[in-house]
Amino acid sequence: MKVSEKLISKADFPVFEKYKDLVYLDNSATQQKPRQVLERVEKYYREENANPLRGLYDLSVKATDAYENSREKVREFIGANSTKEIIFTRNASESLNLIAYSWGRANIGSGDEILVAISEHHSDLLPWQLLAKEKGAALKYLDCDKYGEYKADDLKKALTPQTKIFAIAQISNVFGRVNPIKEFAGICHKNGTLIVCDGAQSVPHIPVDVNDLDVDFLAFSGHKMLAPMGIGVLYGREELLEKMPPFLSGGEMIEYVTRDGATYAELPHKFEAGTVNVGGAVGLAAAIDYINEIGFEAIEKRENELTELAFNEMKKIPYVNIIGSEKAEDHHGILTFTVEGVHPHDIAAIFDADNIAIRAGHHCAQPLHQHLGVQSTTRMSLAFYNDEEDIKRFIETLKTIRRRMGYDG
Amino acid sequence: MKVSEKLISKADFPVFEKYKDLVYLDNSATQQKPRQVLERVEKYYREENANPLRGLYDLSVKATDAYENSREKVREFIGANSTKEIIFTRNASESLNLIAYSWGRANIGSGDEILVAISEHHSDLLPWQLLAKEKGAALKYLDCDKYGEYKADDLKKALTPQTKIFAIAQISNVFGRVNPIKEFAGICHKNGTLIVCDGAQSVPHIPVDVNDLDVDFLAFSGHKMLAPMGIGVLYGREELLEKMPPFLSGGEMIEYVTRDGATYAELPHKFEAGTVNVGGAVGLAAAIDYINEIGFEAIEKRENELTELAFNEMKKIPYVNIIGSEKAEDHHGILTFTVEGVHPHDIAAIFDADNIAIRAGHHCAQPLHQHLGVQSTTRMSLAFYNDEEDIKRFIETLKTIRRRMGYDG
Amino acid sequence: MTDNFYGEVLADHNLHPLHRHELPCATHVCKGLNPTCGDDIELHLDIHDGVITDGSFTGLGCAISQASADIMLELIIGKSPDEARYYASLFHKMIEGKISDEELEELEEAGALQNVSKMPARVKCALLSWNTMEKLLNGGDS
Amino acid sequence: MTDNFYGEVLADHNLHPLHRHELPCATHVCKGLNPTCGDDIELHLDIHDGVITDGSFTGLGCAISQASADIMLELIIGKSPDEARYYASLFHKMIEGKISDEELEELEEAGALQNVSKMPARVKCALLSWNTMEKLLNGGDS
Ligand SMILES: Cc1ncc(COP(=O)(O)O)c(C=O)c1O
Ligand SMILES: Cc1ncc(COP(=O)(O)O)c(C=O)c1O
Repeated sequence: MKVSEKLISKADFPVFEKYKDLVYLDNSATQQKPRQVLERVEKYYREENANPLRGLYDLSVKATDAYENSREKVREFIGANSTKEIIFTRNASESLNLIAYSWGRANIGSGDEILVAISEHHSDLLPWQLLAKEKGAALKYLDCDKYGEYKADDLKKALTPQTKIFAIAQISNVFGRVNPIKEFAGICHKNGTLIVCDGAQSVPHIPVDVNDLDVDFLAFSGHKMLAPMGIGVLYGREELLEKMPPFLSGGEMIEYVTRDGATYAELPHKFEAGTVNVGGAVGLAAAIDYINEIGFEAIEKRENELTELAFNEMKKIPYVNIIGSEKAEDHHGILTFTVEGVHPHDIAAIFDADNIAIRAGHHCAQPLHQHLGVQSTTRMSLAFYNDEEDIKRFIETLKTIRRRMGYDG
Repeated sequence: MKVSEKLISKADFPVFEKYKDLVYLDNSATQQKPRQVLERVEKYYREENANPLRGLYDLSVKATDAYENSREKVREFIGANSTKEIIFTRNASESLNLIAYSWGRANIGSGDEILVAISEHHSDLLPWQLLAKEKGAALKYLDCDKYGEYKADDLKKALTPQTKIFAIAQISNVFGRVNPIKEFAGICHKNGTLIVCDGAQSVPHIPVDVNDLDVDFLAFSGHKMLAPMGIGVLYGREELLEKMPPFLSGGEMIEYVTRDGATYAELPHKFEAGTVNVGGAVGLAAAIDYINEIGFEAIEKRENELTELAFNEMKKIPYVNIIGSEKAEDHHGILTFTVEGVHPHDIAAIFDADNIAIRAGHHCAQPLHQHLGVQSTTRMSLAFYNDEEDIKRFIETLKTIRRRMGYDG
Repeated sequence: MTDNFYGEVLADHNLHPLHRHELPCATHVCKGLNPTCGDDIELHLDIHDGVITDGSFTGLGCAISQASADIMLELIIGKSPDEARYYASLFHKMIEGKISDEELEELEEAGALQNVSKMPARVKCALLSWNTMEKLLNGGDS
Repeated sequence: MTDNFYGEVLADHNLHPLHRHELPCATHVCKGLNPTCGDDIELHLDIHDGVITDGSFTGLGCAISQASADIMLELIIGKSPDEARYYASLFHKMIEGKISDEELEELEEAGALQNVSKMPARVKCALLSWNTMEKLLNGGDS
């Protein structure tokens, strides 16, 4: 096994230099950026910036290389067969919308069924809800138990001959649990059903190989994995993408346009309308380099250790209730919880007063909250650049919450 | 009249420090970035980065402020009435697609007509072509003359009671000519027709006021006006946006989601699905600050002087043919041309050999090229940070083209 | 008790609200929703002959929204709809940081929410009940 | 004349192409398009008894694509389709910068396009006619 070339270092992240006292535990919402990523993006704008793909001069060739090399880096990172399968989008949400608009409007009709896991983020739910409404298809949900677990048997029962597609996150942003995507993909494919994997929370944290998982589509966001905002990825199997109609149209995605019609460019360009975001793609590639240098082995080890530490300490506090699995190892850095008698907003406000950033609300998963019978929750989510001190500070504040809200003891 | 606070300075642009010999004349494709913009974006990631809009902690409030202040800056820049009318997108292409998908699919039916100016960029043409095909509507073109001029009378004749919308750029990226948008908007509105203005080439170069122009929609891209890639703007009149269904769906654009349906957030959030690009928005705001500090008066003066200089010198070369108007002042920094007997690719290659970046091809305006009867052209496009020396170098090389292709003399 | 995060007044109204209960025969009911957090409130008012004779709230919310609702009801019960609207306008002024000292005094205990003007993320929580009341008085819901 | 941007050979084939004309009765015709620039080519080949007996091209393109087409025809007229395919494979190798000196010699004048391997933006121009020929030989178009 490859030994990491680079040690984990908080000092790489300028935000913690600026705010020495900050404990950032909202990593599932967005991650902080290491200077290596910021510097690479800046270098792009200083030395390689031009409109790529069509330019016949040196700077534009540099921009094209920067862009296409980033695509190749993403391809390798998720084990896709070809760069034709890697579409750059704005974020995971746009990736998922692209599938629903392009594949969905061409393949879903009245009487068809779309199956969505109940824990899906709104971004992997609303596009399907809108599609189902528009086409007169049925939107069905696969429910999980209170530990956040989905059972293969339930999936088999939920699939019907009409089920065209199943959408599920590899890691839910509320539970932190890894869903058995590979097994589910097998079940879906046996039924002739496609599987969309929302990798927004998994790709940044565990090694993901689209061929091994055997998913048809995978969506994720750069900003949740050290990269700048405004860049995301859609992976799709080549045969599928090939047959899909274009989604956004405009410059750069055509072969030939006349007054009456157009022929579209080859993959992946067919799905990238308008001037592409080279700066974002380059930033994502630099983020992947950074992750690779540390290595997922070290990243997972650190994230699991910190999760376990936090989980065990939280378990000791009687009025704290952790949502989802009762085992630390099922949480992958995401610990969503409630505190008896205290509203999540107040919890977040008290944490903020102690300079600890966590999130409160429904985490863009309202149907899941309804399913679990809670109105809103508080979530701490960590990244490899967090440390034990962060967790200690988190636990210390957590212990004071009820007292500071006016409860005795 | 306000005196500019800042002088024009090429030294603000790091790319010219890196490549001292570079003459960059592909500004219509994308502009170079001043260090002020790069520094502002970097500062955001160092000091304000978080997922905005829903965070209950200090850093997220900073990110929200950074984002919404940028929106306010854009509002002021184009004279919109309310920040509700400013939707952040990825680029002008996405803005135009948003209109065609959301407004178009709700308002265009079979038998309706969509009118598009023949000089439109593919990004303001293909979305309408696809919409027309899908809905069984008719796509009609408004033709210009060989000087790139559109006549009010032609527009009046082209409009029918079925014409629902008219799409035209304020400045064509081939001609550089300013179209009389205000007059055309009046004619359209009298006919009950909406007008979409593609501002990709105008907003960076001339003052644009949406209320004065009286347009219904305006689209433009940040990267063509000093800002980073990956951020664009759609302006829409509030009453129109209010009635339009959502386009992309997902996190951040909802009020409430259940298993069966959703209510959508207020404007402008209704149209911004998923994690927004704060870094991009902040960069666009910094670009607007930079432009405002120099002032459009100084920018226009410089760009017009350089255009005139280039135009007059080009006119002296017998085998050079300028596309569009025969008056320099109609070109606004865009000079598209052909050289007799030399293919535009070869022209661009020779310019590149002399370290001058210009563009060759159809400039994403193939139907216009068909209309003009040319297969492809060469374009030089300037920005205020260009200087006389750049123009001289351009002209010098232009004079050598035919000789270097093997022609005598 | 000096340790109270939001101060005595708010903690008290949150933990021991006077007006948090059903009001089955209320003449007016209106729902409010804070989409940022999913908090909701149901406001019940009994209005007879131009006077708000009784009122209550139900629903879930954070300490700020709950205390704000309770304090609001304390202030407007016994007043006319126009007076209630006037208090709402003062409350808005306070949250925007534009209130005078005299006006602040008129708001009585609601003044305890003044600090919210420094917590932009919580402004919506504090305003939820007030906005719902205005909606109700302007004929919203039933 | 030493000033020629692309060198003597290419300038010559571009300005004075031998095979740029119609070939009305060609047995095979195939169109190629370079979408990056909108250049197109129409390749005409006369193939009889396993030999390319004549050929020509029409269409618009830059010096590189025009010269490449002209040189290609020069090379393959009189050869069999298989030999033509072999030259195409050599040409690809050259553009990818993987050709040996002996192989380069086989390409004769086409070797003048070797520098294109250093101009990524122009690779498609150089390949247009070769790709179109392969498409034709594999049964593309008519
Ligand atoms: C007139 C015009 N409209 C639209 C566009 C599309 O802009 P973007 O590629 O940034 O989406 C461009 C630039 O390429 C343009 O010149
Ligand atoms: C599981 C999951 N899916 C999708 C998304 C949407 O990502 P984005 O907002 O970057 O589009 C998120 C994050 O917000 C998420 O956690």
